[in-house]
Amino acid sequence: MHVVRPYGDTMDDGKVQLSFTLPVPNGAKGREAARKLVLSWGFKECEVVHSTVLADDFSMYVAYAKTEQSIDYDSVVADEASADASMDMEAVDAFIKEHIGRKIVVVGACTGFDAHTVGIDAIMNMKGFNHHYGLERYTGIDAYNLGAQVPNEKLIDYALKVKADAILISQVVTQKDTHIHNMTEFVELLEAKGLRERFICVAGGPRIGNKLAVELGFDVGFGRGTYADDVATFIVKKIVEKQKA
Amino acid sequence: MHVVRPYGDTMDDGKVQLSFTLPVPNGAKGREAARKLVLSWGFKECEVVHSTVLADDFSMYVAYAKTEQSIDYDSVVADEASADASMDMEAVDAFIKEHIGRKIVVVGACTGFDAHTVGIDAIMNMKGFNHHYGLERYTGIDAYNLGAQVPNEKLIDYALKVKADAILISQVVTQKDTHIHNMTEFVELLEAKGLRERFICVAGGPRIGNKLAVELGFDVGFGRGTYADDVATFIVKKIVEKQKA
Amino acid sequence: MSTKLHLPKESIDHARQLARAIASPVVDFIDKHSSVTVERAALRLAGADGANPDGVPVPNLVVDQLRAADPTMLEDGAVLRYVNALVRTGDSVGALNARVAAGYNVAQQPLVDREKIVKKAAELVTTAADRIKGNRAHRELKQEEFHGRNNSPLLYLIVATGNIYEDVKQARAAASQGADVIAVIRTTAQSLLDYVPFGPTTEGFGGTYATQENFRIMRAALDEVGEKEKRYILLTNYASGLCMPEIAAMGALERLDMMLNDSMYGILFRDINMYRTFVDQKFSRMIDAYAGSIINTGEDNYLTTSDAFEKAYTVLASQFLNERFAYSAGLPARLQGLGHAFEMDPSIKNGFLYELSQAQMAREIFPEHPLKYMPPTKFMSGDVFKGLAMNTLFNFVSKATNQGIHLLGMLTEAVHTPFMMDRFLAVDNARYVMNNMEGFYDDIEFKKDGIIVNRAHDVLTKTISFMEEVEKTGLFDAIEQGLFAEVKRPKDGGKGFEGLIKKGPAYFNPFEDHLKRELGLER
Amino acid sequence: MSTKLHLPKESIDHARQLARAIASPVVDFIDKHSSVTVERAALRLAGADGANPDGVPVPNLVVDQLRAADPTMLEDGAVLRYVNALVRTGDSVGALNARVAAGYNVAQQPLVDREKIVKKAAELVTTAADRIKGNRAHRELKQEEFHGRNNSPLLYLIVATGNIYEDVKQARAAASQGADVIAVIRTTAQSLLDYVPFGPTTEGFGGTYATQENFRIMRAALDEVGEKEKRYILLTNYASGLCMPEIAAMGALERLDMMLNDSMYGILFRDINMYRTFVDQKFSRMIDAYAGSIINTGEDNYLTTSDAFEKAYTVLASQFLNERFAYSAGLPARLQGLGHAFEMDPSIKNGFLYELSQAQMAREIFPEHPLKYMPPTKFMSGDVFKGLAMNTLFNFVSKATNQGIHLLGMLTEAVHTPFMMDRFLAVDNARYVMNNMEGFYDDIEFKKDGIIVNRAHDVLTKTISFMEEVEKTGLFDAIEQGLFAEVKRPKDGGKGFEGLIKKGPAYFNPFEDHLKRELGLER
Ligand code: B12
Ligand code: B12
Ligand SMILES: Cc1ncc(COP(=O)(O)O)c(C=O)c1O
Ligand SMILES: Cc1ncc(COP(=O)(O)O)c(C=O)c1O
Repeated sequence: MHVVRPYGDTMDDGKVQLSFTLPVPNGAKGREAARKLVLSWGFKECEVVHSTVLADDFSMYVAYAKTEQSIDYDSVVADEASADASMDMEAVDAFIKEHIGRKIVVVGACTGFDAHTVGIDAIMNMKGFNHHYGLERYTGIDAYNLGAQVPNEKLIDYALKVKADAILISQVVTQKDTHIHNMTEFVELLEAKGLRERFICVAGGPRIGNKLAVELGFDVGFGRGTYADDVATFIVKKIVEKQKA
Repeated sequence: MHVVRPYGDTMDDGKVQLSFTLPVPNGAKGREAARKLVLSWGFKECEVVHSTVLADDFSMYVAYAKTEQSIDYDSVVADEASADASMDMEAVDAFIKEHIGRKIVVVGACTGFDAHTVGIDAIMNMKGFNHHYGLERYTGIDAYNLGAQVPNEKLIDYALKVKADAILISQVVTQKDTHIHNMTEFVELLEAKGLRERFICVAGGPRIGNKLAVELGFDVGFGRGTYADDVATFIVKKIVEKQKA
Repeated sequence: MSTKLHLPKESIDHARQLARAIASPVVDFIDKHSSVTVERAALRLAGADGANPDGVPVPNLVVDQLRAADPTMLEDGAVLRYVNALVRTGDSVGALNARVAAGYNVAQQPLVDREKIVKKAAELVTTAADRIKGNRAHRELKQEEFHGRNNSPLLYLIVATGNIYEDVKQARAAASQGADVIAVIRTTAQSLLDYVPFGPTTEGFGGTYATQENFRIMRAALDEVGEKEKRYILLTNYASGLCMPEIAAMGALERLDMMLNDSMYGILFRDINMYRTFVDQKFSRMIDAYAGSIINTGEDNYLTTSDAFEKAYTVLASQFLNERFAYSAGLPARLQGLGHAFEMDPSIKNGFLYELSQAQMAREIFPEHPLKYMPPTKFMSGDVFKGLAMNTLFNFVSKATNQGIHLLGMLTEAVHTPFMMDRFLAVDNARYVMNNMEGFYDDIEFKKDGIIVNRAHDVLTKTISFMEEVEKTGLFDAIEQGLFAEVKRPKDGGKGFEGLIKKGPAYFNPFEDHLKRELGLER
Repeated sequence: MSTKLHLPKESIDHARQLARAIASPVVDFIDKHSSVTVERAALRLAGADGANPDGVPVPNLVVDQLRAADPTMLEDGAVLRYVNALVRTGDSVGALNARVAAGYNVAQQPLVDREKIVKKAAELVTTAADRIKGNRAHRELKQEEFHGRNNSPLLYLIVATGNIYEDVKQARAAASQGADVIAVIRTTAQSLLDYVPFGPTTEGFGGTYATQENFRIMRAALDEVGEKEKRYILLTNYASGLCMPEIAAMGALERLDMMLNDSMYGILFRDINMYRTFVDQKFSRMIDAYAGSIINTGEDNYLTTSDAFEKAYTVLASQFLNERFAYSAGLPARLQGLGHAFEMDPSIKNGFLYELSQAQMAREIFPEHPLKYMPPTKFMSGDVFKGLAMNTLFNFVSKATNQGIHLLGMLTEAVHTPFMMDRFLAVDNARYVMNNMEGFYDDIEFKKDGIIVNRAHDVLTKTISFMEEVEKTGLFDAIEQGLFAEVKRPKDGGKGFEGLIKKGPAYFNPFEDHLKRELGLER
């Protein structure tokens, strides 16, 4: 058991900064409301250090509060896919040669109405991202990047056509949970066609967590700061796992 | 009953920004610990949007969370002394002429080890603060500003000497609750000498709330953004109240 | 204006000549063509409005009827048949719209005497022209009345709730916080709809549908808050995507003051067919010019898509092209809000100097243009504190180079569409920085041969060689070969190609004629 | 260095002459006097250390014994009696300290042969000198080894937990985040203690006691993290208040690299007697000079106390005086960290230009001095977002004017002493801004007759007339009349006046003699 609390400048002082807006006029009453609200979250002390008017009936607050709540760090299970242990391009290519013995095929796209291609490009394009080459540069991988706003249907058809091992989906826009609708539709489509097990399904995007992706029926989900290395490592290991099963 | 919740961009969406440090290394596990901690405060959703390393064993988190907690705004009682209804200098002077009929005497200082005179100067000095003149400029007031680091004992002696109506204390440093110790000592000294009722006792400083001041035995406490107007208004009304009693 | 960068006038002139040479064959092509949305825009100016029970707008119904009746019927211009129907039925415009919405087919009505059509059309032109001129006069009057009350540069804030009524609340708050310009962001993917939805809307993703009713609602709200704040609050929307000219028309009718509108954005960033886009952008710009509406071009998109340091020259090249196409649509420089952006990697050494250089270069090359400067977005992260610092420097550069329209950066750019408080913090930061550094522009000079000066010369040189290549290749082929924004767009590919129309010998578009005349575009 | 402000050299020279004229009678006074803390500092250099069971330090015990024995005994210098006791007892320094702590009274020991005392004292001088020179050599070696790894300006961060062991954690974190300088803030009111506490301490308010052991602990920690980060981390404390020279001595012995030390701060902002302060500052500066320690003067305090725009000239005047007093204590320009601050009201129009002007003026007038630039504090509020923006502009000005030592502003300045994360955000902001605008200083020029240039000329002019008035009045009287910082300090008022000592004809202070010789201050 390793108990941790927020830290300001002394161990376990529990200091947290907060800011938020309330739909009330700015003033002493608003500040007191803000303070009480923070205390209602279980904070032991709260100082509202700033308030300002945003509009007639809206005001913003900055507060510093102190919590006594703690968490057992030992019990926390990290659930992010990009492990520190990813292989780099050379290692992945070597792994493919040794354990798979053929080129693997990967298809990717920004699906639905999403047109944010920079993320999927970072994973797939030759030049990659932040000095990590993209999948197109891997000698053991044939990578097809279909770009923006690709309907799920079309993506699956294409994946079948090129005999893909894995399908990569990028979802950046999350407003009103569009990404969830779209990812769900993708998996349902695959299942309806009896193809779910045919592909390794990988989702990615800045607001995509592994947990969420797995819940929605993907094999894995990758968030902020992913590199092609992480994705490639996951795919090749998964292929070998599937071969064995 | 007027229920209010934090507001991001839609009524009742409950959005709150938080940032804090945890005494753990930066990484996926830290982020998950941060998220869980936020959820433990009763937030319904939490997204840790940023984490960074501060030192080997310390990391910082920025999170956005959603609360369902609310507060009944109607039940909130503002407890700040600087009401919007303060009179200005002319009005106070007129009030003194009409209701008190003599010059009133006010003594002020930064007490204890506190040397932050700018605040008390803002209230007392001629030129005042932000285009609000200080007490020295009031024709109805004799104001004595004793400056920095004045021992409580000395302040009380001086107040007796000049027959003060009110004593103003400024406390800016609050680390390790020095202000509380110092303010308590002041009131206890007065009480020991049987002088508590002799003076109107006013505390002030950026971290001084009315509630705290009253709890500690002052008549009132003034925080950030106070002007001489507020203090003068309070004092003259209190004098009249005392006259009547 | 005194120069700080000492860019050779000959080079700038040369670049402008290249832009003219590049645009010229394109303009020739444009002038021979129309499109479904150009026709619908003309119909809207004529008064076509409303929608059928399925939500198909009347202008679409009319154009679809003509297409369905005879694939070449549109070559005569849709207005011909719409006015014909008016004359024939004796209906008011409103009555005809209702009739069309109910199923009446204008394509099936034999043509009356052309004289009659021309005469009726002239009336409609006058009605529309009067309304638009009235709008323009009102704007000028208010701007005169509230002269000196706006910020410089204009502070531009977006609202994007998806619900026009929520947008109104956000916009009011923003205006009272100090915004000069409110842009209502459109819902994801509206740009790819080949129609403009009808009526007030409350369901959008990451933005709100651009509809004429939504324009009206927001316009009224901003006029009201403007009176209170004693500032004329400009309203912006998107004359962009597959309905460029229609939205321009709607904006002209409802007194929008600015329009996102780029000559190539749709092609490169929305995969809209290139011919279609070029045709559409011209007619929309003619409308904007007549309405006195400032266009905002989309150069920032080059920088979010590619590396902002490396590809700086694509911005300048695009500015030259946007300027050329704008002139050829009758837009004067003062209505050309050419775009650029503060999008370099914040970790670049000297990066601030390069940004300053780029912004100053735009200022000097386009001295009369109300440059629209976009904030950092791509390198924003969940670190809202770092983001705030980046926005502070962005605000600095904008003021330090006298930009015209300043799009405020949000500290939560990488997190969510702006919260009300995010927007406030953005305005507050900009007002602090810009007031504090008032006078900086006039007080500062750049060292000859320094980093800032050299960078500008360098970018200009690169721009010219790039434009020379485009000129040699031809713009259509250059786009096909991926010279712009690292994307390749086939000439006959992309969305909306099927909506392109070759103008017939009897092509009738009295609105276009009127605009051409008024804008001095008659050959 | 090329000038951007074109300040007239004659005016600057004139101001320097005024400073000399103002300081000269004061220096004459100083040279005839010592003080209890000067004596204790000499004792500390001789090796006096430790404390009695009540916590009274050995140097204080010795001085108090002499005072108690005969009010004039101190006029001969405390070292005389301390060394006498050493000779007499045959003790090592350590043994004598223990003996004194246990009650042994050095005042009661008859004097041995003066020769013997002189000889023994010379040994002690050599021991101290060797240690200090060794420290200096070590610093130079390390700075050589890690050359080019520090930031420019040096990033200076404070720690202030009150507990030296917590401070160490904070300091390590700060150094690994990128700090170059760590200042351990002192507890509230230590400046008014007329002794330096002994041993490691864990209980301070808003800061940690300056004790020699605390110095040692922090020095060791910073050396360690410095090796890891491959940066020499400078350690700073406060040779200020009633124990100025003692702390300088302790710092010299423990290899501190910088010292807050101002010629008049104690008088004006701590109500310490003026004669006492002037005497103390000189001896402390001689020690600093010998130890190669940079002083940081306290001009920022003028700006937090009065209006920063109006009173800008008081900063420059103080810089000239601090410089003069520093020179007369043997401190070369490169050890003079003259202070100033970014403290103008953020709502002032053109304020940024004035700040830039002030900072550039300091840079040009004091070209070889490692100027210490203080962040905004007074106008910081609970609005941490606005605070961050202000700090961003402050970081900008510092880099834009090539400051030497950059004290990082905290976004929570108005809220609490810095959290670990506040400190990180400060470093991160500064590193972003400064790397991004690298090269700006050399790339930019100011318009002749512009706001920036005129402001500097104006401030210099005001400074000169102010200094002329002070010169006419005399410095002691000027302070008494409230010419500085709007406070009046009576000559014989203030704390510590009773600790002033007139040097007798037989005054013996071999450390002072040694320093004078080494620093070339012999008349
Ligand atoms: C650039 C950009 C654009 C460009 C996109 C250009 C292009 N060709 O991609 C343009 C201007 C077109 C654009 C438009 C819009 N945008 Co935009 N845009 C951005 C911006 C500034 C940067 C995104 C980016 O490129 N990041 C850099 C890349 C490298 O990071 P990444 O995408 O996170 O990718 C990494 C990981 O997530 C992961 N990853 C991503 N995908 C995948 C896939 C797989 C399989 C794997 C394994 C990993 C992976 O790996 C990548 C590398 O590490 C963000 C704000 C921000 N700073 O994040 C807003 C942002 C994403 N946009 C936003 C919005 C709302 C829009 C619009 C809807 C606005 C509108 N109403 O018009 C439009 C519509 C676009 C559409 N139809 O999708 C919002 C989304 C809010 C939300 N969460 O819902 C954001 C957050 C801005 C904001 N605060 O409002 N945008
Ligand atoms: C200026 C300043 C100083 C100056 C003070 C100069 C002077 N002559 O006053 C100097 C440099 C000397 C100084 C020193 C120190 N300071 Co200081 N200082 C500040 C600073 C930057 C501004 C304070 C100020 O002048 N505000 C402007 C005035 C107008 O506002 P105000 O004081 O709030 O007053 C208003 C109201 O509060 C109210 N009010 C105030 N008093 C009274 C009294 C009455 C009767 C009434 C009715 C109203 C009233 O009315 C005023 C007008 O509206 C603050 C940070 C900040 N931005 O707040 C730190 C700050 C107050 N200082 C701090 C510290 C720790 C110190 C030191 C202890 C540091 C050290 N270890 O050396 C020293 C010690 C000083 C001491 N012995 O007290 C901390 C306090 C932390 C805490 N809450 O405990 C702060 C918050 C900085 C920080 N974040 O660390 N400081
Ligand atoms: C010219 C232009 N049009 C439109 C848009 C908005 O995107 P969409 O195509 O989704 O309307 C932008 C955004 O940057 C733009 O620059
Ligand atoms: C020269 C100098 N000494 C000391 C201090 C610190 O204050 P104190 O007097 O409490 O040590 C400062 C603070 O600004 C200063 O500038």
